[in-house]
Amino acid sequence: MSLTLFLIQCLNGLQYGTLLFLIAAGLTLVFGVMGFINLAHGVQYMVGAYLVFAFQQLTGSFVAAVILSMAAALLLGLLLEHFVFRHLYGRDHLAQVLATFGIIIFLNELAKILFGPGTLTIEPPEFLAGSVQLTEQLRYPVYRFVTILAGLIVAVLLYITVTRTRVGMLIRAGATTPDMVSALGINVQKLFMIVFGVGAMLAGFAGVIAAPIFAIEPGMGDNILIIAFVVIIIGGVGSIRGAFLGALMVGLFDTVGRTLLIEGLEVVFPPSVSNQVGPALASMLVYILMAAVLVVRPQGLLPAKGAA
Amino acid sequence: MKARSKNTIANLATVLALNTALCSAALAEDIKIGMVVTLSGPPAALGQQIVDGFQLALDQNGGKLGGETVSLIVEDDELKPDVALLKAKSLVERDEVDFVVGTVFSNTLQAIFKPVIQSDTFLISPNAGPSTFAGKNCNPNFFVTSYQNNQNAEVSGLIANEMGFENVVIVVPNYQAGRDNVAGYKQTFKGTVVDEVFTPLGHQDFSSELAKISTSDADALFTFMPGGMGVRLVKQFEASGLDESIKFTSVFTTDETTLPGQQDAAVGFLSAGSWAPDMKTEANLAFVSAFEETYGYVPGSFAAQSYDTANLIASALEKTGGDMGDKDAMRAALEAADFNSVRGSFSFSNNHYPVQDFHLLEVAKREDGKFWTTAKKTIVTDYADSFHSECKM
Amino acid sequence: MMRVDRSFLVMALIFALLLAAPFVLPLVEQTYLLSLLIKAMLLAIAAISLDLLVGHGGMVSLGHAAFVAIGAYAAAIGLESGIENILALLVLAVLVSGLFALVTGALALRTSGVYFLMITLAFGQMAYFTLTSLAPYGGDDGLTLWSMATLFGSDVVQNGGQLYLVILLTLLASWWGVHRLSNARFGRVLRAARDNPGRTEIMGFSIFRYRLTAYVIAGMIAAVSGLLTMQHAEFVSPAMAAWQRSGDLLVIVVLGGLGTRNGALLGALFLVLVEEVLGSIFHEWRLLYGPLLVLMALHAKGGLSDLLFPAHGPETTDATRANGEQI
Amino acid sequence: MDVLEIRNLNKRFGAVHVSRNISLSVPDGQCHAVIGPNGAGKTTLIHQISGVLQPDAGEVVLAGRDITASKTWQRAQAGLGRTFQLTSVLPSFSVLENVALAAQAKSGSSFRFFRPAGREADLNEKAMRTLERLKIGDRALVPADDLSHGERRLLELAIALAGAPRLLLLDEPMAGLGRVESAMLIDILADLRRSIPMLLVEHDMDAIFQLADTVSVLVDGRIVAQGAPEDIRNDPAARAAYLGDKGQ
Repeated sequence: MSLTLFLIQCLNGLQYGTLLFLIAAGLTLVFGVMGFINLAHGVQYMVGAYLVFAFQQLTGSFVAAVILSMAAALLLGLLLEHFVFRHLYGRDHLAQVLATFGIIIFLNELAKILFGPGTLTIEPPEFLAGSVQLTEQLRYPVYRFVTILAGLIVAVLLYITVTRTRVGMLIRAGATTPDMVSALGINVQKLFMIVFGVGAMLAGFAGVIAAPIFAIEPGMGDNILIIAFVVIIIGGVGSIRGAFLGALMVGLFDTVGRTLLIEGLEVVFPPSVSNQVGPALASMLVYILMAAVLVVRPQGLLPAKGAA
Repeated sequence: MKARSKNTIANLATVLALNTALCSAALAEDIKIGMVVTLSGPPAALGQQIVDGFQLALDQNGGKLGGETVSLIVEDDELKPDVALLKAKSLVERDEVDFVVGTVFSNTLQAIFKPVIQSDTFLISPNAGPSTFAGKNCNPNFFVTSYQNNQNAEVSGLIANEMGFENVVIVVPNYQAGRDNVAGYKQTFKGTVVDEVFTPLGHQDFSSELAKISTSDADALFTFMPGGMGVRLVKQFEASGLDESIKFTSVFTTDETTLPGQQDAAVGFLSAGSWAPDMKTEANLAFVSAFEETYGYVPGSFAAQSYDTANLIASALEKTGGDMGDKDAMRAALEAADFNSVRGSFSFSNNHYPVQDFHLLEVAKREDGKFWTTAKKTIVTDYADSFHSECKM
Repeated sequence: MMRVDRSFLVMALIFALLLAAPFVLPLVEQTYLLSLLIKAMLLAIAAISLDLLVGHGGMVSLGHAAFVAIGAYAAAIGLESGIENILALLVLAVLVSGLFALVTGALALRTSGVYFLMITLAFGQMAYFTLTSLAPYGGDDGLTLWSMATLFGSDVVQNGGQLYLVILLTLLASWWGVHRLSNARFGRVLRAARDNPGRTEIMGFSIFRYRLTAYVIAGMIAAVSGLLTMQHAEFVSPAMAAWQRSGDLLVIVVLGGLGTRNGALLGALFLVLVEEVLGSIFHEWRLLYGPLLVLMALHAKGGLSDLLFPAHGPETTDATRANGEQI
Repeated sequence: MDVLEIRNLNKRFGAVHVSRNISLSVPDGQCHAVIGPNGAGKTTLIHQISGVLQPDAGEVVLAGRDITASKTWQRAQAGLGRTFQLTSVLPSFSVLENVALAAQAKSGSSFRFFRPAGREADLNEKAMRTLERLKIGDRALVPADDLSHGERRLLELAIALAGAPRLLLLDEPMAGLGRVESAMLIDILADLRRSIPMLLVEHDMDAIFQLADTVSVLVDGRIVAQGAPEDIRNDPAARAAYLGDKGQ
């Protein structure tokens, strides 16, 4: 692999990684603070994408659509929290899995009925539509640079919030010693609502910025949910730093690793074998990564509960 | 025509009297046609075209095919083989249909093939055309009205030769149909395949593949990315600026099911196929205008093939007078393919896969702002698949 | 002396109905329902084995469908290579699946809780992608089997024969087997390890060994379900190993009631029948099905089993009751 | 002969040295008590003996057998019984089943898959005898979750005893008990200690002086004094470290 290609692949990995981070951050907070397994997190990503599509049709402005979508995603998150999740905090994980699985089925079907089963697309706004010449042949869309930037900004903001603010302190305390938080007389209900709302909004935001790149279809959140879980498991549940590290690792592994793996196999094996084995192995790559991390460090790389 | 809703437990429980009423409304002497297509998830768009194409043919004849009243039972296979199997069994065992029309995808066809065939029911595929049943496992009760999966790719190879491409990169999803397309393309293409890239099914981000293409010295890309994958690939291909230096050629990637998503990004892209909505045969003009009028969207090859399937069945019913008792006569009538195909010339090979013309197609924007593919040039005529010689029929 | 309790009666009733079905249904021309019941029974066998892990062992696996698929593929490949006796195929399927369970289980059991869930998902996905790349056996499209397994040349184990009864018997055997196992010494250690692993270890049990054994046994039972699925569908496909299938099994177990006698079977019947009934009412049935699951999660805490037999209150273990009866 | 011998045990958590060169022994038929202020490293010491934690250096020898590298369950099989500072039982099991399971651990293989364990008479009888010995036989069929705190302590002890241990490791057995319950438990332990040697970690001085043959004072991970209870009572180092911390 040439150096140029390698660098471009790193850029792609970074871009994929930051998107994954946006989804994984909300997931890991909800999971870490409330011990809540929210399978519906992926479907909230899908909702974000459909929202930005609908609002752009309505308003004709991408920026307005983004703002409205975020607000709507937040609202949906709070509604779900109020009507469903709130009643499941104390319950075991499997009840949560069942309920949020039901929500996935419902929202996927609803999206299909409202917007049709086909794939929808949305154009990035004019001022982000250009591209940057990277190599002789390849231009890199400005919009993708913007998504990287947006992901990094959110990462920094989240990190500051979690480490420097009062809410952040409570979140960290909640992730490590949940009993203590309630013992301190903090309004846990409100804290959970805030965390959940922010989580839903982050997932929605990820859907919003992914929409112009990846196209919109029912069920688009299902596979990304699994990958987001892989990310937070690799990083260690409840940890923002872990989610960031995990997201970048998965992003890079899936792009750079995939290319390297297939090229490596081509060197070692004849084409007939490498063409058979390569793609299957490449699809497994992130799962192999996760399994390997868990075998060596069963609590993930940077667990919230500290080293001891 | 009496479209009937599904019923199972409802029937037994007799709670849902409505269903039972509908059920008894289907008279015994009606010809029953069961349809198993994908109507859930993103590929539902393909299944819907098949349903609409068939329904159009029925509606145009007042609910009859070849003079016989037809009741059509549509089942959703959810793109899950086990669901497809159950639905197919329900059609042949409970509804005792005379024909099963299905499926969209090869894997669900594999699942329903044996139970349908073994119940001595005719199985007609309006889309999936796997090599599995084209060679030594061909079957007297199985017909394909679309194409054999490898054929479009083979024709794409011929197109590449004709256009003088020397170096081509192939990108396909990593599943059987993807590999079939690679095999088909390599069979006819005379230049060099500089790279074969297999992506996961349902791939989201093609930036990694596009980077690879940009650093290769390819003249053209050949790809097979049906559905949402095709929409994403085309949009991302255009955004990367590769469309200026590399020709985009494909099969089932820029068609009427994906163009509403791809829009301007796909205009000028090339593909290969046996049909395009702008083909100027009388039958086709009538079909396309009637279809657009009824359903409000441009039909794709899925709808056209399904429409042909309905007319094939009509021709056979007419010949046999609707007698389903004599399977051999019915089979012979189907084999004759004595109907007016929207594709022009159409006949069956010994393995019951079609023999037809293939064309170079190009995406264009119509004056009304909609997008469609146009047939630019006929590449091969009366083209049969390469497995039929292994079939002992 | 065993006191007959209500869950046993209900179980007997369900089995009696399942047994009567192939004789009654043809009379009312509803043979199609038999396919539906077969689907439910095959799911129930796999779910019973999953409940051994989740309900009794506290090991929540999201990769269980892989064992079903591996069992089916091992049998299918055996069949393609000329092994026709179903007993030989059974041994093959159970061994291959058991070996896979042994290797992946040994690694996965280093983790627990949600980490275990995810690592089993990872192994399931690896199995799935491996099956999709088996080009000689159909790859992603799956493999249609042209001749089916026999029992020493008899077609009693085929669709044309008495496959329905064979599946029913297998279901009964797995139900009975897991029921006995969960009350035996082994099951007691397993449940203790679920409730309080630290305590159990300090009593002198290597919980790793017990859990791994349970994991292997569950994988083997799932493989039997896979073998019979192949025999019924006359077709195998990698879709059998998709993580969504594992999710379905988990939903069945949770819906039915974790670690209860009849939960897995009730869950499987419920899932299949609800899908069919709702699906027969209207095409967008998932709009009802989704909220139904949410309601079940919110209000039916002990699952269907608890809805039907609320007399027991919070499900105590079978063995606890057995103790009560004895002394 | 020493049933338990600990030699030069060392353990660090990062910069904190929680066990420094700890050596002690429990001879047959004796009770060795470990006292010390909170945070002195008592529980860490117990964890290293029972196998929850691995020491960085040093040895743990049980009945002449080096078990330093053994896993928790292997130590239990070798004859180590233990109770926890925070009671740890199987809440969804009945009291009897809790104890029967402990007996099961020492009575043949548990890889038995068919016969209902709840109907194994010898296990149930052994368990019942243990419960009666601790005077909670009448609670045998109650779910462990429904026991009072004091009863749970006794259940824990019963679980440990049912494993027929060669040594009992008791981590603050008196914690949270009322006067009457404490006195009863002390009586029971006093009765037991001649037949089963024990290592007792405790704050309750009454218990220490009634039960212990030897006392070790642990401060900051180090044994600062060791000897008979009366000697320790008068040892200035022990008094300063221990009684000072109690804030009396």
